[in-house]
Amino acid sequence: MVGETLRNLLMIAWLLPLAGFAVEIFGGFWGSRKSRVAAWMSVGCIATGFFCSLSALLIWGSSNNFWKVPHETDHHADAGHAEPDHAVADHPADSHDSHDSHDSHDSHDSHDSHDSHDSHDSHDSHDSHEPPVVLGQTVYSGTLYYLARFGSLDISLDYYIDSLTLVMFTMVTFIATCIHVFAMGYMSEELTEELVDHSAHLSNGHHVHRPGRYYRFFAFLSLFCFSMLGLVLAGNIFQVFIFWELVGICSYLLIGFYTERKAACNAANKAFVMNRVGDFGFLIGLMVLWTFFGTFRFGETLNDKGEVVQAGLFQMLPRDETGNVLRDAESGDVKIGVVTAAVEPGGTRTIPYSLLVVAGLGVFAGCVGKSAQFPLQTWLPDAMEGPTPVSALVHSATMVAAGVYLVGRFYPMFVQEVLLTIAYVGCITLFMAATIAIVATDIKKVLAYSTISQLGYMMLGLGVFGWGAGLFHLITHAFFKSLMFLCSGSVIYGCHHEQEMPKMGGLWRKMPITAFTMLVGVIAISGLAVPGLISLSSVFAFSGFFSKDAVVATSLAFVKGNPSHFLLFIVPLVTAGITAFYMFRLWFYTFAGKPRDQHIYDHCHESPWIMTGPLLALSFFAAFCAIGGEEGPLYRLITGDQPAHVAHGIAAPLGSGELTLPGHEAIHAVHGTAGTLALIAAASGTFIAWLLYGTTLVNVAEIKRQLSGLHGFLANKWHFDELYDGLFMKPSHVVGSCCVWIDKTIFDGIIHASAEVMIFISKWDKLFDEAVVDGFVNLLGDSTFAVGRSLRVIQTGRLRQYVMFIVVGVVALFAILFTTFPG
Amino acid sequence: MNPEFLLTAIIFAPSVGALILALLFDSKNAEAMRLFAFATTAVTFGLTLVLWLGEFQSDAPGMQLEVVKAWIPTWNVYYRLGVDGISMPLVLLTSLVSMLSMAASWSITKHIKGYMVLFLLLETGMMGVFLALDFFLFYVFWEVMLLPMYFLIGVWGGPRKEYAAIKFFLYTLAGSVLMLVAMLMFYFNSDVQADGFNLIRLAEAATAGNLLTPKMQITAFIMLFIGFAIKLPAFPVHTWLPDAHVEAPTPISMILAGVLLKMGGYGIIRIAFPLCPYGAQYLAYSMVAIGVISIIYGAFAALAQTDFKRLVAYSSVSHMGYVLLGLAVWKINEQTGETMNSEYWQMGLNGAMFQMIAHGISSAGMFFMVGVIYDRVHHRDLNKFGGLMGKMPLYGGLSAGLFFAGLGLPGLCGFIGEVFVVLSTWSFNPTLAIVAASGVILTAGYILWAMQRVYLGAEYKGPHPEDLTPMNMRETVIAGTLLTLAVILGVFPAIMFNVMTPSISRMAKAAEAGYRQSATQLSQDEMQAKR
Amino acid sequence: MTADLNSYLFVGAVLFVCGVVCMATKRNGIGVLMGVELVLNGANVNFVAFSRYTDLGLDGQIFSLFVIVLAAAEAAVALAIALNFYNNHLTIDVDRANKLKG
Amino acid sequence: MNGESFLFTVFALATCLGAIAVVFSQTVVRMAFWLVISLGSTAALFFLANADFVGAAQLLIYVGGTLVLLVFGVMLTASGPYLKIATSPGEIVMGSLVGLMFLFVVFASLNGVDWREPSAAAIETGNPVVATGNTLRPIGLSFLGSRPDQDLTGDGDTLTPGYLLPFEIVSVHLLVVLIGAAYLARAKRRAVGPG
Repeated sequence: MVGETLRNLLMIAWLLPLAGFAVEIFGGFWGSRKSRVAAWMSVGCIATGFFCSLSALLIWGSSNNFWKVPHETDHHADAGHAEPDHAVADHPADSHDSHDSHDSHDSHDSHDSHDSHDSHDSHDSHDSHEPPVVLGQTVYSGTLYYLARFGSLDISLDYYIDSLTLVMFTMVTFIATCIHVFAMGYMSEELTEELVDHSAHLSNGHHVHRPGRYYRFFAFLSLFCFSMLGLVLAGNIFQVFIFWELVGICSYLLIGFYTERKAACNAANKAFVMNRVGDFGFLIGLMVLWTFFGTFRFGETLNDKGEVVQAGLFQMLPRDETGNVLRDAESGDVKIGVVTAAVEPGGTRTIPYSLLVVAGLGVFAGCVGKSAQFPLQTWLPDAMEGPTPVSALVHSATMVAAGVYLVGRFYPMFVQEVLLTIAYVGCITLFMAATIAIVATDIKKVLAYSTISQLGYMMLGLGVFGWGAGLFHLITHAFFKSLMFLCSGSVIYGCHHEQEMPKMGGLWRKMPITAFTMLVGVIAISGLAVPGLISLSSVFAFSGFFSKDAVVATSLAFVKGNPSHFLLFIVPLVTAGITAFYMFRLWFYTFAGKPRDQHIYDHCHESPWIMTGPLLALSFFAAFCAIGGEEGPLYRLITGDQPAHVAHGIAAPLGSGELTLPGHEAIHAVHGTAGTLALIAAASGTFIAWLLYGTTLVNVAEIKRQLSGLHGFLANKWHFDELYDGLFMKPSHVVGSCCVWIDKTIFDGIIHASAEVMIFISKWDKLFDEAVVDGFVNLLGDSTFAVGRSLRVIQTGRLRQYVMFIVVGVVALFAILFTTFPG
Repeated sequence: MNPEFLLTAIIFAPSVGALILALLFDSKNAEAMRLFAFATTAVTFGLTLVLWLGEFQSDAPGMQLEVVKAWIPTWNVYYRLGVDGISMPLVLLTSLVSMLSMAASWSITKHIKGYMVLFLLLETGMMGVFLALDFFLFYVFWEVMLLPMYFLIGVWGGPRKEYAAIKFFLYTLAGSVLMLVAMLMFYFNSDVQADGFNLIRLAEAATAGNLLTPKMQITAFIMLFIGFAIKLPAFPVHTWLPDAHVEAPTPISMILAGVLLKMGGYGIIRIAFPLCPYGAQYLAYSMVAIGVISIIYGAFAALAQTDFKRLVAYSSVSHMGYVLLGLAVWKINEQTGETMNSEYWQMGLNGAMFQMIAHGISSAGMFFMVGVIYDRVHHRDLNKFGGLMGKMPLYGGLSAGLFFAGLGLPGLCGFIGEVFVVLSTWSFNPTLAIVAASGVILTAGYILWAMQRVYLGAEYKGPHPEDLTPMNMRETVIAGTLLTLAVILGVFPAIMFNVMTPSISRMAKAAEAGYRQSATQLSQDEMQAKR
Repeated sequence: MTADLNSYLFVGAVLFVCGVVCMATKRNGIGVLMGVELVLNGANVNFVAFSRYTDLGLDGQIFSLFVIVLAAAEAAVALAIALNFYNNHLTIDVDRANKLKG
Repeated sequence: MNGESFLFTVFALATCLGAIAVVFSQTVVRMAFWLVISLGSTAALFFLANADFVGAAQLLIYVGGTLVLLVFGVMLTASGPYLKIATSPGEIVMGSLVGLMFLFVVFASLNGVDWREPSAAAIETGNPVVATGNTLRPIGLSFLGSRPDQDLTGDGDTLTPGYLLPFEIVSVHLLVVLIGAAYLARAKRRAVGPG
């Protein structure tokens, strides 16, 4: 029942934007260019979706007694620090927290909701004995319809609803609503029959004149929302892949929205192709999974009677009580926990451990592409060519976060090696992107690199076994980063499409709301906090502090367990400082100080309410959504259905040299230290930024000149573009030319050569015909002619001679007759 | 309608139309001829719809609506027709693509009567190939289809039409000669001469292991395979395709890509696999390798093109590689002779079949889109386009949809076939699977790059910018139909899979049994030879 | 010399051979014609002789009648030709008629 | 030697010698003369062989018609009264030799054949030539399509066709020949060209 209700609500939220897209794209094409109908429709769809998602979340919570007062302390309580600040958390506007409780328990209240016993772990058997005590796995899954069935194999569209799905749905729809509203203002210049695009030039130097495309923008946004929500709702990894590609193509369409601008087109192509590179890995992962598991579903497959006919992927990977994947002692293969007896009696399948790693890495490769992680990070800064609301929605809050979401969703299938890879990839990314952000001058580019960096934090968090931490940061980041993008959009709008920070300055006087909300975002991302009097957990801080703190704490706990990987803690800590530095640099550069370009400053103005409204709404959430930190409602909502082996961590088998992954207890043990360190780093970063850009004490240009080598290296984005260009683009074109050459020269050459041979042979044939066959005939004719010629002498034309000949002939004939037949 | 008559009617309705067109129409009245020819194709399409919705039973695996009439009894040649889940989708595709490309033939202005007559004859040939169950009849239709195509390219083609037409003709003829030899091999090796051309009986005999010896099966399969691979076209016998496509007029390119290429795949799955299961298994690895090479090679070659139509033609090579790949992922346990992961092979087969349908729709659409722009500006140089999205937004949008279908975007038809095939490949051979999967990157690369050069950008850089008029109603309807179908098949592929799966799994089971029989036979022979 | 079949045939043979020799030696066109007449007469003698001395009966005579008639016709036409020839060549010498020389 | 043999010998010699004389005569007129002798003697031989109608026809047509024609021809073409177009002696010798060889060959053939004598029955009943020598009526009847000589010997049921049709054909043929001869022989005026 609850499952059906949730499914229906989420499906409404999911499908409405699709319907909206269809109506908007066709209606808009044949409708007026000056009509705002498309925008209102789009906003209506997504806002309805938001309310559906929100009510789904509330229903889920109440059906799982999530909002009730805890009757028993859960295992978080023995972390040894104080209770969260309930007073602050109890904010009416917060979407998640009308009640605050600690409890959720397994629900069996409908035939399609079921407790997916996460494999055969012992701590889960404990779970099934005493449901209310431990956080449960409250998952509602089922099938929408089948794409195809081949014997026992089937591929379908499913849904998989757990707390993560619901939180993501709510977050995406809410942010999308805000951005849609913002975009109504931001894109209003498209409401014209003839628009002059100052960034696109014709070959004669004139600007491009074109009709406005207001409707198209909103149609694409709706399509994107549909794809993104489908990705979140997906109940199998194949379906994720489907929507993965769809969000990719929406991103392509939105980045390339200004089709007239070459940079935009290049960026769109680059984004899609680089995503495809990731998807190539994703596809390999899918192949491995499909070949060895025979199903893509996350959850179990039920038949009409509610019996389990096939286990889902998450149930198939057996883990022992320590959370390690069970392996065959001899071969090292992993025995796949099958499938109920009804389908495959006694069926045992195994998968080599290495292929399990390949599958994990493959899926992660997809995430790398989508979330712009190293080494596929270069497309995201270029993607800033799209309109700013797109950057806010697609390239900061939702789509790029989908990679992180998928890592979180697919967590049960990842083994240690994969997690370590994820951690290191995240670590490299977050540092690299942050360094580039220091030198970027385009306001959106700074935010883009900051996004990459923050996504790296999330990946790192997930990689070091901070499942909750990574996803927590995902949600908080979505709020404050979309806020900052919208603020930058507001600045760009106000400054008439000027994006270079060196030309701004002192804008806070002209656009106070934007400046203020931007400051909220900057503080949030920098992780600044006012330390509490009693302990660290009672600090007053914006959302970013809590989530980043969680990530850093997890990595510290991880490093404690595995000292050889110390970089995984040092680098994010340092980068926390860098983050604070470049974000405040951005704010100081843009809003503080004196105007550097008087012309821009003079024409600058505050944006209309339709744009500042969303800014205010988002800034509120950016500030307060994570209230309470890891005891707060948001974190607990996210981790409501966390994978079972996460809570306790994984202890490496003795002497195996494998990783030890920290459980919640280990993390809580280092929470205070990590938080303090992170705060110090952030504060120092802020201070340096203020020193350099907020005051005139230090000459920035001088520093830049002294470090010109480093600056150039960073400004050129570590030369990745050049590297890929030389490493992949050019060779592939060369290979392509080679293929054409082979076709033209070798294959066609063979064909042509054989044709030549044929012609040659036929020439000889002709010669033979002429010499031998014709020769014979001619000879016959010639000899006849010659004989006739010689006989010509006899033809004297004299009558009397003829008579003589006749007579002589007769005589001769008779003579012959008589001599031959005498008698 | 009498079901027996229905199949015959589907095959010969276009011929009758051609006859009427040839005899009764004034060759000056172009519009009337176009309308009549279009009506003929539409009626044929209607008949196939009747066949599908009215008479065809999706869940029955075997042949349906069989028609048997003596044709040349002395040689045991019969007029034998029938339809099953393998041919049904292709028959639908044929009539649909024929109808749409006939609608696209309004741009033909030269010798309209001859064109229409040849076109309709071509449709008869194609339908006959898909519906014939007698090998001889199949062969006859195969050849019947060849000649109109030759003339359609050779007369109504572009500047190098003679070269392209003769190349097409020779390639295909070479293939059909090999097919003829194989056909005679089967005929003279069949137990009952009366069934010497009966594909059903021959397949049953092959399943029972008493048609050809394993070695002969390999020979016969190679000959059949070359014949069909040329049509498919697979690397390295694909070079006729770009030339033929580039020179052919737009509707003929649509037919060529939409239907003719499918005959190669259809021949493999209908004739080569059931009749020589041992040979098919024996060469499975080679076929998969050829398929993979075709995918990658076609994609790379497409990347380097500057001619829009040639690019699309090479994309066909790449896409049809998936068909070959999917058909051939048949893995055998060498010890027991049992098929490993039979269901994955069936998935591959289904994927390949679906890819054929999908490619029929998407590539026909792509060629049509190229044709639309070619009709306006009369060039195809990719470097001289640009900005069409702004100048012709509807055209740009529909094109984008169809090209995305070719790119394999989920939700559009191309995705399902490609991904199903690739997914089924790992169980056959991981390395080849990875190489095949890398095709997705290249495909995205060349299609997006082409789109960027043609549709995006600030301005149109080529000649005749004043001719860039919006699409007319007819063109919009054609493109819209194709795009709609692409979406429907992409979202609900089960429509096609429901039709195909029973027949395909039956075919796969029969082939597996046939392989077992032949393998047993072979091992027994070896035992005897040792003694 | 008795009047039996062989005697008649001898006479016919002599006539025939004389006719042939006449045709072969005479340069005068009329002379050639005369040779022809002799040849025909030789044949006639044979016909009549066979009619008389064998079972042939009347048929031989009737044939000889036809021969006579045709000979007359031939003579008429040949004479006409001879006259034409004379008109054209102003001589009757058949050796001048060598246009057919190969 | 009975009378018939005597007469035969005389006329045969006349015939042969006449023919030889034709060969060796040098002038056309003389040739014509000897030809008359020869042909006339032939006619006599015909009478001797009981072919009285043929003999008559020979006299009438040949001697009376054809030879007159030939003489006309001689007169029309002769530029002088005794025109000689001499044949070279070599040719005459050559012709004589060949003619003798030919004669020998023919004689040899004649002697080599055993000619069948008429059967007794034919002599008794049927053959009018042998029986009576009166051939006028039978020839006339046979030209009219009836063969009394043959039909009388048979059973009367099957009638042997006569020579009506050939007779008609020959008649027409003669007519055509006469017209043709007249056409050919008519005096032609040479067309005088305009210049």
